[in-house]
Amino acid sequence: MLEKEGQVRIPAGCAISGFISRDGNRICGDKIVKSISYMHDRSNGLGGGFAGYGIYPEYKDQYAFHIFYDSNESRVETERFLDRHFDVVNLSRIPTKKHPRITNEPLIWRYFVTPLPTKLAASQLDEREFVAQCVININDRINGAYVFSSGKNMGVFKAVGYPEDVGEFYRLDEYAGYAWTAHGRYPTNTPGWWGGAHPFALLDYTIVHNGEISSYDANRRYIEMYGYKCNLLTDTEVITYIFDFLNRKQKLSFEDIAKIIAAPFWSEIDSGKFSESEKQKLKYFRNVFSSLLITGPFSIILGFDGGLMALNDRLKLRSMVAAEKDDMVYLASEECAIRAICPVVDRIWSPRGGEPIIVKLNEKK
Amino acid sequence: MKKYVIIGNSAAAIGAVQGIRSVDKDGTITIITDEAYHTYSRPLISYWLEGKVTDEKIYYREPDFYEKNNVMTMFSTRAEKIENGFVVLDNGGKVQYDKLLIATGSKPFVPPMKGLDEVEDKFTFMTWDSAKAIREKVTDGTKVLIIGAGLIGLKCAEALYHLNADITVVDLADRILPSILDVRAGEIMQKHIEQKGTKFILGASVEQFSKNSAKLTNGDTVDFDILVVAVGVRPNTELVSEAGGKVEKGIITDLHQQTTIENVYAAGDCTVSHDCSSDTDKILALLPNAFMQGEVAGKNMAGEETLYLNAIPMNAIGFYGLHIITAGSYNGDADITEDADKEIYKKLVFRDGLLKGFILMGDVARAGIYTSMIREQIPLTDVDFELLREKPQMMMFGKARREEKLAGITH
Amino acid sequence: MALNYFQPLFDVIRDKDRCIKCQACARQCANEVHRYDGDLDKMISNSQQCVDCQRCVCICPTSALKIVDNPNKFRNNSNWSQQTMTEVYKQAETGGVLLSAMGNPKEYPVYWDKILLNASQVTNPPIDPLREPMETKVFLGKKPKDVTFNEDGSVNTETTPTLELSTPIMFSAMSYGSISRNAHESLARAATELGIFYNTGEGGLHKDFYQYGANTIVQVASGRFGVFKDYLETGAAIEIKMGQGAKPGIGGHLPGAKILEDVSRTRMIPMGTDAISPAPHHDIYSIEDLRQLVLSLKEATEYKKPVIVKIAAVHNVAAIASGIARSGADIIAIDGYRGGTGAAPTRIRDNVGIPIELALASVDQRLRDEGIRNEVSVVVAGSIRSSSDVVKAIALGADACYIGTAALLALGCHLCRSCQTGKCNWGIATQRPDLVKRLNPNIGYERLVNLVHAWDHEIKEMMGGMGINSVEALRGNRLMLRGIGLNEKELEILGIQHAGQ
Amino acid sequence: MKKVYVNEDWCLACHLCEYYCAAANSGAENMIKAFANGNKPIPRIRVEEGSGINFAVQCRHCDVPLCVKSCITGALSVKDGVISCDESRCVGCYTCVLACPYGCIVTSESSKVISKCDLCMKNNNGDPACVKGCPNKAIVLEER
Repeated sequence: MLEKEGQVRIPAGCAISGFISRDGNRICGDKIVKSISYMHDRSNGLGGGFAGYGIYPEYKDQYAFHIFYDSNESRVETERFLDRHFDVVNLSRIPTKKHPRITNEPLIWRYFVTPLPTKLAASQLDEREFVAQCVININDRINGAYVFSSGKNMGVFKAVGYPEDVGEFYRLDEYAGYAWTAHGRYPTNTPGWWGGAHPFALLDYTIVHNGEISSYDANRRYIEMYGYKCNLLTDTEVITYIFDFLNRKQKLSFEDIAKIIAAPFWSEIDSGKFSESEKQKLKYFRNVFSSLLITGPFSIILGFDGGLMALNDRLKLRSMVAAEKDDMVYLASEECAIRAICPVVDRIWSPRGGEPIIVKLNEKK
Repeated sequence: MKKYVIIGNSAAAIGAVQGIRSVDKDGTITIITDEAYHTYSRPLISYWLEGKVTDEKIYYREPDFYEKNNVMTMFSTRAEKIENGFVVLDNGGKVQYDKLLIATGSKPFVPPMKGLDEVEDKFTFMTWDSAKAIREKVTDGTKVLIIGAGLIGLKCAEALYHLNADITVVDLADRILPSILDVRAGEIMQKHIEQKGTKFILGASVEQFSKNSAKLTNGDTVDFDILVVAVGVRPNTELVSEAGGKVEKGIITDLHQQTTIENVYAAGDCTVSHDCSSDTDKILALLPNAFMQGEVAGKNMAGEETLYLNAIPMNAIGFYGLHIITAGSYNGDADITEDADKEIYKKLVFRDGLLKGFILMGDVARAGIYTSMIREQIPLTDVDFELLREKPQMMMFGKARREEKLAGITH
Repeated sequence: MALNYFQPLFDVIRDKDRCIKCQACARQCANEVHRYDGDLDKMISNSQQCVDCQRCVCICPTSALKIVDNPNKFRNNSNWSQQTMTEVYKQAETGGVLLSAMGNPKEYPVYWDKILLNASQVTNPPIDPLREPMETKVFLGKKPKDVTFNEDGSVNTETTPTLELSTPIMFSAMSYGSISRNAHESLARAATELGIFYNTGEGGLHKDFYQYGANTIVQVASGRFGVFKDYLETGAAIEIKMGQGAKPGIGGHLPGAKILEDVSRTRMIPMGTDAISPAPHHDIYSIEDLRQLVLSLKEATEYKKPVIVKIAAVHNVAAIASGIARSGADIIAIDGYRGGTGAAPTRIRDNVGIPIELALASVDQRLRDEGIRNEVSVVVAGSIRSSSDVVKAIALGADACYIGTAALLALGCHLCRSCQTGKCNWGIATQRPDLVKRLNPNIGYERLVNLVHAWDHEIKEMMGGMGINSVEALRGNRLMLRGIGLNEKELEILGIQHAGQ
Repeated sequence: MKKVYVNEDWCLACHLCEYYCAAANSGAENMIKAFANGNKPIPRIRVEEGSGINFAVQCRHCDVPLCVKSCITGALSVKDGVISCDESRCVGCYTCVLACPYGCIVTSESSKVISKCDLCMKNNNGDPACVKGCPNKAIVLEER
């Protein structure tokens, strides 16, 4: 029998797409489904998924947990855990639509929660760390339960199948958000497990990723020192944790994070193109966070509360195209995925390896 | 374009050509010589006579030497005098010069001897022509009388020995090679030569010649088929003296090799040199000396100021297979080692804290290291004296001097 | 003694058709094996004194010499090998402890040779180091726990002192005294040219080599030879030597015969006296004492130098390393049981300690489990034989490797393992001036530079094959390794999967 | 011009330079042949040995070559800075032996003429066998 994610490391090729309205206009989920469908051949039907930001305005102050359950027993155990740690404001099955090509679905539940103040205080952790640890706890300890989305006012929807089918399955046309990302997966040796599909998420960080990072185990063994558990053995998982660690815990900006995970080559650092202070910083990052350098091909779109970031490996071994039209910014593995939903763009370009594209919502005036 | 004229065609003349051409590629060079040959090596005439050197190999420089150096030659032409910037030739012609070199060498000295006129086959041994003349008269067993047991006489004797002549050498002195050997070394060499069958009659001179015999002052009579007179040489200085230049034992020059006449230089056996080993002025009739003087003269003539320094008497010569190398002066404290059975003799002479001279016979390897001690006047305190005495070796110098000499490191 | 209980180990074979009697062999053999006999007009050999250092073989201009094992053998016995028997004879004759040099030569498993590397195919492109940048620079030292920011919000880039290496290779500690001045000069100059570090060992630092201080690690060992202020301040880092892989638990003993003028001055001990390093540091009987020494050395050098603590790989190495990581040390160096030595009791060398591969794997994992891997860098030593050993060590978790034996091989050593005799024909492990000069540092340093350049190039090739273009992404990347022919326990300790998994 | 220089710190007195030189100038195709049948070809380089100091000495190829200036036959000449001897023109007068300050003109019982280092111009195109054969770079061919 084939082993699933978490039992074996599975390399995968993929398609990714994403867009954001800088003005914060909420855009219907069917648009991202259309975009990713144009890269059908980059997937093989073994995984597809989406992340939408700004989709739960009515629950924007609660953490939205999306959880897969293998069985009711695991659901019961998880809910017992949730009840002990959170005030569960709302719980329900996530609405889906039967789809002929989406099969073997697990139980898919959604909870809007706030940490119990007493528990939070007792933990002496900040709220986000508390939530993150609870998520890691559930995923690590409760058999058959898997939290695949845990941020505020955002949500991940993923499944085994082609992404366009997954979009229909989750009825994404019924959601609207200011930013969306999507992923079509081409794993090479998995039976396809729903949890293994992308995006991978922790709190509001979601990652869609195309590539196979050669630094995986170096990154994993480093990040696991800081309380993370890379249960899925996937690149996406470890990259998400790296972002969480560097942004949420180390308080580094996304610009600086790009300088760590896709650090400039020494030849570039020493070339004289950087100011002395910038050079010092780059050297510092490469020394201190040397184990977080990500090598091997990747193109990723990180979603976070209030923005998207796209990044290629420093050699640009994976395709990635960016485009702008008015307040919209589009990012995708292929240009067709952008043209499909925005035929006429103001500008379209191919970002250089290691050069991050960071788009944030405009400040509300 | 300067006009260079050189009178003479031997080592000093060739040295001058090379010296001029190292500075001036364009000036005209004219060589005037009373001989009829492309430049040949005078010391080689004994080797030629012996048959060891062929007609082709006697030449001092390759056949295209004059062409390569753009030299005009006037063979078989005698320079009669120097006059107002011209050299007057025996054929009546005149050659104008800007710079003139006198490299006329020397001529054999034949002292007046009673009855010499009666001797039909009498020769000197100085030029190729003289060697050729002797060669014609010598066959197996030809009886040869050589007057003079100096370098020329004995070189001639050695050559004739190889031609199986029956040789007797007579000298007024009581030892051979007095100019380069001390008494003991002379004895060893004499014995060596005598063992080969050559006879010496020393301390005697000729009282009376008849056609084929000589009556000696010691009462002996020596019969001979041919006679070679090799008692000495005299420098050819007339051109300079007649033009008013200063001449003593030879032509006097300054360290630039210029005579006392403006634009007239002299080099080689016709000049007086300063022997730095004895601090005296003398004629150093040696090929290396002639060449180097000529070269210095040539450079000065062409405008590159150069001095001729550190000249010393020195000789490398062999007789009947026994090699001798000598240099410097023998006036001082002598350190002698000898192995007569092996015909090895070594004398080192020290004075004023310097090595002043040496005689090496038999084992002459690396003798130049000693020569350099004399020429460079390296103080004995700078060398390991025991090693110096042992044999010529670089090890005797201190590390710094060795590095200078061998490692290209200047201290 | 008229009765030889044991026979020479080697036979000198001379091809008389090739030998031209140039006597180079005779002039070059400090053991006086070869001799020219003028009466016989023959070269004569005395095999009894041959140590198989191969100097004569290498220098012979006509390749006329071979040194082979003496075919003479004792009766076969699977239990009592000829070597074991010979050692008994020797001890019966001398009553002494057997001494040996260089690393443990016994047939224990070499784990490096049971680990295979990965390469990229299809899903991930290999990278061609000739076309793309490929980075091998590493920093050794403590990493700050958290990023801190300056008042203006910029990142505070100050760190505790680090060592910057152009490639993750350094030259191991080998003392002046155990090896020659010229060997030291070769190492120092090579380290400087390569942008890496060499290690003084415990014998102090010759004044002439202070100029290479920026690439020198100065060692402080139990004998404290040559340790003083200038010495500590000259080095780029200070290494406290607690143990040595070749002789864990044992001190050192450099015989007085090797303490000549320069060595004496450098070690700061009288000429001709034995230099004895005690087994323990007598001011360190426990981990808290170590912490005091670490901090004392830092205090003495104004916290400008990283401090390395070097230990031998012994059974509880992981726990010891954990203690060191918490002692204030910046770097832990672990020396495996195959590490070299200038002299060690044979029984110790051959029977004490554990393989560096297993020690490294457990130390790295332990430090990670405790979340203190960033407190220290880990440098491993003890028979790193090739660039692939380096790559495997880094993938197991090492920050860098020390090479000692390989460096000596580059200088000419042929592992005759006779360093203790002081008659090294290659000018390495000797103080005899005529032998020392055989190692021309102009050649030696160039050969070391060549070796490290070659390894660096190979490391880049292997990394490129794995799709990794910077060595930091290889460090601890155990997924790049697979075991071959290893049992479950070994795989578990190494933290790797078996080939095929 | 590249010349051979000595670094006596590194000379081991192994004498291999002498053997490589002798073989290279012997005309034999390899060293074994050069020394076969008791042949002892003469090297043009020689090692001087002292207590703790050794070095090889060979022609310095002087800028002011006294040997060439002294040669009575023209056998010695300088070409592109390399002093060589046309042995067919040498008569063995040894004036060069007298002149050479380094003792680098080689004489031998067996040969009536001298021989000297020509930086292996004739046998190896200017790649001196002694330098190649030196195991310790005690003699080097360098531009200085």
